[in-house]
Amino acid sequence: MARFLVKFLRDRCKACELCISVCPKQILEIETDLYNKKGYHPARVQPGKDDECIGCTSCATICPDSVISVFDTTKE
Amino acid sequence: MARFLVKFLRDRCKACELCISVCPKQILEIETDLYNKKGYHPARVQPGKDDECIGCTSCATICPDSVISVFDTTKE
Amino acid sequence: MKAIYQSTVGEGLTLTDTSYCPGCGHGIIHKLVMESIAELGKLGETIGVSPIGCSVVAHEYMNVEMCEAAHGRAPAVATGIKRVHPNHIVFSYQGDGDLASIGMTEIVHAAMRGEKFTTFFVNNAIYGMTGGQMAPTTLLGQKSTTSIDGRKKEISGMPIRVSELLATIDGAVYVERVAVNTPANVRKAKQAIKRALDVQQRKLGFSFVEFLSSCPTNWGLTPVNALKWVGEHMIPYYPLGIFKQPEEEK
Amino acid sequence: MKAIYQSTVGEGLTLTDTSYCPGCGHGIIHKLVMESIAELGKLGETIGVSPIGCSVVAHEYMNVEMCEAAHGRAPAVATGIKRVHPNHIVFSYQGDGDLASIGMTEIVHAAMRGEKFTTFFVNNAIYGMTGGQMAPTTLLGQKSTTSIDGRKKEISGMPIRVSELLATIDGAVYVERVAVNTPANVRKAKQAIKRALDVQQRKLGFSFVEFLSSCPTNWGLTPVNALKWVGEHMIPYYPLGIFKQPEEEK
Amino acid sequence: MAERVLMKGNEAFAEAAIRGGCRFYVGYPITPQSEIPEFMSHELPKRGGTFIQAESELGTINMSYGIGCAGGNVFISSASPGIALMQEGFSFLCSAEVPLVAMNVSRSGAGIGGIQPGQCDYNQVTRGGGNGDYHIPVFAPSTMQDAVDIIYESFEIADRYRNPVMILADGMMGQMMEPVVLPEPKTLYKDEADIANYKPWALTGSKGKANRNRIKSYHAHPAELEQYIDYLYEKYMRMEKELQRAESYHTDDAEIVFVAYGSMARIVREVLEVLRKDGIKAGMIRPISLWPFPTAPFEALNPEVTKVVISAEMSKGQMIPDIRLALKDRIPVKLFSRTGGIIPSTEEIVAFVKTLRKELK
Amino acid sequence: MAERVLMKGNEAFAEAAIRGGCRFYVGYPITPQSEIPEFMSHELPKRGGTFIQAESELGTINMSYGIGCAGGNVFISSASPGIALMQEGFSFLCSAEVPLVAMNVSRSGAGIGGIQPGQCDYNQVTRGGGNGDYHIPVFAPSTMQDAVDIIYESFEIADRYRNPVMILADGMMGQMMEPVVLPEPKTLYKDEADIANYKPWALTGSKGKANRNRIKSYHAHPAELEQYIDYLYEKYMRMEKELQRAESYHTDDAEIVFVAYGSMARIVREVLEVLRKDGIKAGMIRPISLWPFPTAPFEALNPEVTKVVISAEMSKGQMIPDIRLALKDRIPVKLFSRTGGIIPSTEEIVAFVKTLRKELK
Amino acid sequence: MSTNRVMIAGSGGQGIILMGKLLAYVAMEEGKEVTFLPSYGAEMRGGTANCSVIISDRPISCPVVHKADIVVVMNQPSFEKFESAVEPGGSLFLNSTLIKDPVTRTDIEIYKVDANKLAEDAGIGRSANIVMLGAIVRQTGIVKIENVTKALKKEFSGKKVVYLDANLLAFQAWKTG
Amino acid sequence: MSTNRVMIAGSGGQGIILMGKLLAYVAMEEGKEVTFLPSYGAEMRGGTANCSVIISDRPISCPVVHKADIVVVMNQPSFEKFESAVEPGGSLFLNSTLIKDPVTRTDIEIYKVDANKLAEDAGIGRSANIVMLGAIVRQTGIVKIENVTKALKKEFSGKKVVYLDANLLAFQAWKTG
Ligand SMILES: Cc1ncc(C[n+]2csc(CCOP(=O)(O)OP(=O)(O)O)c2C)c(N)n1
Ligand SMILES: Cc1ncc(C[n+]2csc(CCOP(=O)(O)OP(=O)(O)O)c2C)c(N)n1
Ligand code: SF4
Ligand code: SF4
Ligand code: SF4
Ligand code: SF4
Ligand code: SF4
Ligand code: SF4
Ligand SMILES: [Mg+2]
Ligand SMILES: [Mg+2]
Repeated sequence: MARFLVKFLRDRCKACELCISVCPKQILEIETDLYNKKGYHPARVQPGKDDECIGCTSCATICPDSVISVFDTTKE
Repeated sequence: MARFLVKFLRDRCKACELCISVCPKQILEIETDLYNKKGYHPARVQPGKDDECIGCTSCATICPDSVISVFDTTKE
Repeated sequence: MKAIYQSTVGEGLTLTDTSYCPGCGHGIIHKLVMESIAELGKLGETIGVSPIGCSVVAHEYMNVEMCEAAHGRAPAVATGIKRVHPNHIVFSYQGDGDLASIGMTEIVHAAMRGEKFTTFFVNNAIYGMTGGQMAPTTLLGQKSTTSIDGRKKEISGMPIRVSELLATIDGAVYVERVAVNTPANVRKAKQAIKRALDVQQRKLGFSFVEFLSSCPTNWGLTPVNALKWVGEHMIPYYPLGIFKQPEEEK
Repeated sequence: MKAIYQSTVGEGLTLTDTSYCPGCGHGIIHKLVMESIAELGKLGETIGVSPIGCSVVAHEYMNVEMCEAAHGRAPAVATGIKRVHPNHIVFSYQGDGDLASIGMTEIVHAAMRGEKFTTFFVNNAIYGMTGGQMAPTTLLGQKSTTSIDGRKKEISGMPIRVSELLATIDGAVYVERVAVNTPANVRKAKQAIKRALDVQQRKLGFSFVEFLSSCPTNWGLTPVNALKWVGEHMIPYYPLGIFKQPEEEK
Repeated sequence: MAERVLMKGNEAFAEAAIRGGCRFYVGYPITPQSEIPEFMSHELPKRGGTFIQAESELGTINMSYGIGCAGGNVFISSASPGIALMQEGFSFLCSAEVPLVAMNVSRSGAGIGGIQPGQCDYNQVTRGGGNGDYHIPVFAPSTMQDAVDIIYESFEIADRYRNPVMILADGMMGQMMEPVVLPEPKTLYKDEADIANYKPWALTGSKGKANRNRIKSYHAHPAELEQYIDYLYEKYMRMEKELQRAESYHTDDAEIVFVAYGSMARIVREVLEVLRKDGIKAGMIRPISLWPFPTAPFEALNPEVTKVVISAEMSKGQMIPDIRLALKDRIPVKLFSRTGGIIPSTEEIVAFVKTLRKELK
Repeated sequence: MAERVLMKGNEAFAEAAIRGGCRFYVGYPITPQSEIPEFMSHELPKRGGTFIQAESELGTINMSYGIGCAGGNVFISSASPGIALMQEGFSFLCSAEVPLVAMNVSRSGAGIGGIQPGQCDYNQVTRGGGNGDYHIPVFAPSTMQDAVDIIYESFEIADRYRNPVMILADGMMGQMMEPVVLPEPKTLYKDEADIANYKPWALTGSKGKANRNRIKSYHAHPAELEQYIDYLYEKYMRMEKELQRAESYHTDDAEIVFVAYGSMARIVREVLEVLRKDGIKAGMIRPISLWPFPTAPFEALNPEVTKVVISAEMSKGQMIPDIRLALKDRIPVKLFSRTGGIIPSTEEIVAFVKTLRKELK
Repeated sequence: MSTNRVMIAGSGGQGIILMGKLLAYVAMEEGKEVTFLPSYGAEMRGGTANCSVIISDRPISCPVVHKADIVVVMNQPSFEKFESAVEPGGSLFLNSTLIKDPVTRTDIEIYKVDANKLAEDAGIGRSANIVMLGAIVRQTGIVKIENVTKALKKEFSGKKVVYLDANLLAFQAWKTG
Repeated sequence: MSTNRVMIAGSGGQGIILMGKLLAYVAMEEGKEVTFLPSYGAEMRGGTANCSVIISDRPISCPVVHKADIVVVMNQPSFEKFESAVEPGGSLFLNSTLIKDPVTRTDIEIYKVDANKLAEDAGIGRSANIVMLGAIVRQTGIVKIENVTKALKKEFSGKKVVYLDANLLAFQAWKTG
C-alpha cells in the first residue's frame, strides 16, 4: 500500500487542473470518462501511481475548491 | 522722506495683528481710535516710524487680507 | 492514518458548492481564511463582511456569521460590527474594484482609526463580477473590456499599490502582500492571515493582507496560465512582503 | 516709486471682502495662489474649483472662473474640467475635512490617473466651517468640539499625513508640504505653488501642495498664537518638504 | 411629572436617543445638526455607549448598518445633502432588514443650498430616494417635546419592524431651546452578550446557535427575490396601517384647513388663533407621520364645510400630492410656501388667507 | 430612410448618445449596463470624444458636473444602486443649472437586489431622491428606436433647460438586440474654443469676457436663495408643461386601460391584441415622460367608458400615485405587478384581466 | 402682558447667547413658557450673532421674533440692523460704550447702557453682557431679579466660581434708565 | 406562420450568443422584425448561457421567450433545463455529442445533431454552434440558407477570414434530421 493517500471530494472538483500542474511527481490527471455532479471531469491520481506520491500536499494547498485531503497512512 | 513706503488698503484690514507680529523692526500697530468700514481698527505704521522700515515685505507677505503693499521710493 | 492536509469543507467552509469559475483565486483565499479561523477555534466567534464582487455570497461558503456590504463599504460595516463585538474576530473580504476604487475612503479611514479588524484584499487586477472591466489595479498593457488595447498610462494612470499606500498610515499595524500562485506562496499567504488575525486578537490596530489572485475567466487564460501570469506580471509590479508589522516582531 | 510687494487685490483677487475670520490662513493661501496665477499671466485661462468648507465661496475672491464642488468631490470636478479644457490651468482648492475625510477616494484616484491639474490642500487640522469638529488631520491631544478632551489615539487613530500617502501614487508627480506660519515659509509656499503649476503646464501629471494653515477661531487662539501653534505643533508632525517631483528636477 | 429642562433642540434629540436605547451613535459634521455629534462625542461614552465620527455620510450609514447587523441600537443624524448621500444605504438597510434610527435636521435648497431651516427634503425622505421598492417611516415632530418622545419611541419601532426609521426636523428645531420633559432612560438589551437574546437574528457569532445568521441584500434568483420583495411588502403594508399619525386642530367646522408639519405647524397654530379671532374658521391637520401619510383626518373633512385646504410648507408644494391623494381630490388644495431658509411670520400667513378668501369669493 | 441595424440595447444607447452630441462619457461598471462604458471606452475616442472610467458613481456624477460646468456635453449611465449614490449629485447639478444626460438601465430590488430587469426605480428617478426642491425630466423609452431617438434629443433638452435629463430603461432593454435606425450625427459645438459661443455661461476662462463666469450651489442669504429657488421653480413649471409625453393605444372605447411604460409597455401592447381578439376592449396609456407625468391622456378618459385602470409595473405600485393624481381619482386603479427581475408573459396578464373582470362584475 | 419677545444682538464674542439663555432659563424656572432661538452659521466667522427669546404665559408657536418688544444691541452693526425691529412702543437697550450713532426712532423707549465701561468698573471687562442683562431685567421686570441672581450663581459655579462676584456686581451695575 | 420563437442554450464557451445573433441578423436582412435577448449575469462564472430570438412579420412586443417553437440545447444542463420549454408541436435540436440522456417528450419533433463531432470533421472543433445553426436553418427554413452563408462571410472576414472556409463547411455539415 502507498504511504500517502490523496483523497478527492470529487463532486466539488471543477477540473481547473491546478493540482495537476503543481504536483512535483506529475501523478495527477483529469478523469475524462467521468462527469461529476457539477458536470466536470474530476481530477484524480493516475491509476497505479499512488506510490509515487511524496505527500507534499501541494495539490491540496493550491486547490481552489478544497477538494483534496492528503493522508499519511503510516501515522495515527 | 523714508525710503520704503508701506501702504494699507485700510478697509480690508481685519486687525489680525499678524503684520505687527512679524515686522522685524516692530514699527506696526493697530490704530485704536479708528474703525474701518468693516468695523475693525486697522493696522498702520506707527506714526513717525516710517524711516525705520527696511522694506523686508514680511508684513505684506503674511497679511491674510492682502492689505499691504510695500514700495521702494528710490526706484522707478 | 493521519491527515497531513485536511480539506476544511464541512468545517471552515460549508458544504455548498461555490459559484466561482474553475481555478479562481477566490477559492484558494476562501479556503486559507477559513482554515485559519477554524484552526484558531474561532468559527463561533467570528463575524465576516462580504463585498460586492464575485465574492458577494462568500457567506454561503464561509462557515461563520456574515453580512453583505454595499459596494466598497465593507470596512465601514466591519467597523460597526467590531465596535459592537470587540472581542470577536471581525474581517472584511474585498475585491480590488470594491476596495481600491469605490471604497478607497472607507479603507483608508478604517486604517487611520486603527480599527481592530482584518481586511483580506483580493487583488485580481480586474472587475470580475461585472465582466472584466479595468480596475485601479489592472496592469499597464493589460487588456480589459474598458481598455481593449491594454491599459495605458496616459489615459488611466499607473496601477495603484494599495499595501504601500496603507502602510503610510499609522493605524495600519499589519500590512502584507502575498500571492496565491504557487503552493509555496499559498502557504506563506496562510501565515500572513494568521499573523494578521493575531494582531487583531491582540487589539493592536488595523491589519491587512493583500492577495495577488487570478481571474482566469476575465483574463482569458486557463487557470494554470492565470497563476503563471500572477507570477510573471503581477509580482514584479506588486512586490510581495510585509510592509508593516508591530515593532516587537521586526 | 517701485512696488516691491504689490497687493494683488484688484488683479488676482477681487475687490470683495472675504468672509474669513481675522488672521485665517485661507486668506494667506488665497493670496499666494492668485498672485502666482496672475504672475503667470493666466488669470483668463484658469478654472478653479472651490470646496465645501470655509472657502466654499473662494470664487467670490479669486479673480478667475470657478465653480463650487460637492463636499469632497473637487478632484472629480477638476478632472472633468481639465478634460474639457486641457490647455487651461485647472485647480481644486480644498480643506482637510473635504479632501482627507469624505473626499479621500476622489483625491487618490485623481492622483492615480495622473490628472493634469493642481490641488491646493489647506490643512488646518479642523473642520472650520461647521464649527471646529475633529478632522482626520487633527493632532493627538488637540481639542475639538467632537474631542473635547483632545484627540485620542485609541478612539480616533493618529492624524493622517496626506502628502506622504499621495506620494506613494505614481501619477502624483509633484507633492510638497509647506506652511504659512512665517514670512519665510509663506515665500516658500509660493515657490511650491509655482512649481506645481509648472508641472501642470508641462502636463507631467498630478500636482499637489499641502499648506499647514491656521484656524484661529476654532482653535480658540489669537491669529498670532495660531501661527505659532502651526510652527510648534503641526510642523513637527507634518514635516515640510518636497515628497515627489519630476525626475529631472531632483 | 418629571422636571422640565431647557435644552437646545439638537442636544435634546441626542439625549432622547440615549434614553430611548441608543448605544451607538455615528455621525459626520454638517450644519445645522453638528451639536448632535458634538453632544454624543462626550455624553455617549459616559453613558456606556460608543461614539464614532465617520469619515463621511457614506461611512455613517454603512457603519451603522454594521452596528445594526451586529445587533447594536444605533442612532445617526445628518442634514439634507448628507441624507442624499445615504440613499443607497437606506435602500440597502431596508433590503437587509436592519433597524436604525436616523434624523434629518434639514436645511434649505437643493445641492449645498443654504444652511437655514427648510422642509424641502419631504420628497427625499418620504419617497425612497434609493433604488427599489421600500419604505421608511418618517416622523415629523413640531415641538421639542414631540421630538424627544418620538425619538425615544423610534428605537422600538425600528426594532419591531427591522427597518430604518427617520425623524425629520429642521434647522429651527435643531437650534432653538425650549423646555422639555425627558423620559426615563430605558435599556433594550443589557450588554453585548444579551444581544443574541434581544435580537436572535443579529450577527453575534454562530457559537451555540443551531444555524448561523447571515444578513444579505443580494438575490441571484428572480423568483426568490420576488418572493422576498412580496414578504417585505407585506411588512410595509403593515407599517402603512399601523404607523399613521396625525393631530387635527379645529377641523370640524373649519372653512379653511391648513396642512402643516414640523416648524411650520407651530406657526400655523398661532395663525389659527388669529384667524378665529377675526371670525375666520380655520383648522389644521398636522401630519406626524409623513410616510405613512395619515389619511383618516383627510377622509373626515367635509367638502360642504371645508372649502379649501392649504398646504403650508417651507418647500415648493412637495406635500401637495400626498394631500390630494388623501383627500381623493374632493377639496381644492392651495400652497403657502416660503423657502430659502425663511421662516414665515404669523402675519404673512394671515394675510395670505385673507387674500385667498377674497379670490375664492 | 436610413439603414436598419441590429444592435444591442446598451450599444445602441451609447451610439445614439455619440450621434446626439455626447463628447464626454463617464461611467463605472455595473450590470446590466456595463456595455455602455465598454462601448464608449473604444468608440468615443475614435469619434473625437473622451471616455473616463470613474472610480465610483460619486466620481461619475461629479466628473460629469465638472465637464458640464466647462461646457462639455456629457453622458453617463449606471444602474439602480449606482443611481442612488448619485442623488446628492443630481440635486447639486440642478441647483447649479448644469446640463447632463444620464441613463439608468435599471435592475430589480432594493439594495443590491438582483441584476435582472426591474422598474422599481420609478420613485428614485421621478421624485428627486436628493435634497431640495428640484426636478429632473425622466423619459422611459419602450423600444430600441424610442430609446435611440430620445437619447439623441436629450442633449438639446438638457442644454435648453440647463438641467440634467434622465433616461430610464431596464436590463431587458439594455441587453436585447433589435433593429434600429440611427439618426445622423449632429454637432453641438465645433471644438473647445467654440464652447464659449454655444454655452456663454460655461467656464471657459475669463479671457475676453466682460464678466467671469461662476457656477455655484451655495447661497448664504435666505432671501437670495428664496429668489433663486423661485427662479428655478419657474423653470421647472415650464418643463412640466413643455415636456409631457405619452402615447395612447385604443383608449377611446376601452373598458380597461393599462398604464405601462418601458419594457412593460411592449408586453401590454400584445396583451391588448389578445384581449381585443377575445372581445375585451382594452387600451393603454404609455407615459413616455415619467416626470413630468403626462396628464392629458388621463383627463381624456371617460369614467362612463373606462371602468378600471391597471398600472402594469415591474414594481410594487410605484406609478399608482401619479396615475391617481392624473386621473383625479375618477376611475379606480388596480395594480398588475411582477418583481425580482421576472418579466411577465402576455398570458399571465391576460389571465389577470379576465379574473379582474369577473371580480368587478 | 402675556408674551414678551426679546431680540439680542451683538458680535460673536460678546456673550449674546449667554444673555438669551439666562433669560430663557430664569423665565422657565418662573413657570413661564419660553423659547430661545440663536442665529447660526454666520457666527463662526466672527460676524454678528443674535438670538430671540420669547417668554409667555401660554404655549409659544414660533420661536422666531420678527418684531420685538425688547431689542438689545451690543455693538454698532447690530444697532444698524436691528433698530427697526423694535415694535412701536417697545424698548431698545443699547450698549452706549460701543454705539455712538444717534437713535432715529421716536416711537420707542431708549435705554443707553454704558455696558463695557460699567463692566470694567465691576472688575470684569468681558461681562458687558451681564451688565446689560441687569439693565433689561431691572427696567422691564420681565423676570425677577432674585431669580436671575440665582441663575448667575448656578452659571458661575464649579471652575467658573471665581467670576461669580464680579458678575453679580456687573449685574447690579446699571442703576437707572 | 407569422412568428418564430427560438431559444438557444448551452455553456458559456459554446458560441450560443453568436448563433442567436446570426439568426436575428439574417432575419432582419430578410426584412423581418426580430429581437434577440441573451441571458446575462450568470455566464460570467462559466454557467449556462442562453438566448431568445423572435422572428416575426410584425412588430414584436416582448423579446422574452417563455415557450419556444424551436429550442436548441448544446449541452446536458441546458437540455435538462429547457426540454420543457418547447411548445407542443415544436422542435428540439440537441447536440447529441454532449447530450446522452433520452428525450422524454413525445409531443415534439426531435433533431439530434452530433455537432461537436461534425464540427471536428469540418476541421474546426469550436464550430459546433455553426453546425447546429446549419441544422436549424436547413430543417426549419426559418431564414434562407444563402443569407446565412452571406452573413457567415461577413462574420468571418478581416482577421477572422482564416476560419471562414471551415465554418462554411461546418454550416453544411448536418445533412438530415
Ligand atoms: C454602487 C455599485 N456600483 C457598482 C456595482 C457593480 N459592481 C458589482 S461587483 C463590482 C466590482 C467587482 O470587482 P472587484 O471588486 O475587483 O471584485 P471581483 O469580482 O474581481 O472579485 C462592481 C463594479 C454595484 N453593485 N454597486
Ligand atoms: C455632504 C456634506 N457633508 C457635510 C457637509 C458639512 N460640511 C460643510 S464644510 C465641512 C468641512 C469643513 O472642513 P474643511 O474641509 O477642513 O474646511 P475648512 O472649513 O476647515 O477650511 C463639512 C463637514 C456638507 N456641506 N456636505
Ligand atoms: S501530495 Fe504532492 S506528490 Fe502527492 S499528489 Fe499531491 S502534489 Fe503530488
Ligand atoms: S485543483 Fe481542485 S478543483 Fe482543480 S482540478 Fe484539482 S481537485 Fe479539481
Ligand atoms: S516691510 Fe518689513 S520692516 Fe517694513 S513695515 Fe513691513 S515688516 Fe516692517
Ligand atoms: S496682517 Fe493685514 S489684516 Fe492683519 S492687521 Fe495687518 S494689515 Fe490688517
Ligand atoms: S469572474 Fe474571475 S474572479 Fe469571478 S469567479 Fe470567475 S474567475 Fe473568479
Ligand atoms: S473658521 Fe477657521 S478656517 Fe474658517 S474662516 Fe474662520 S479661521 Fe478661517
Ligand atoms: Mg477584482
Ligand atoms: Mg479644515
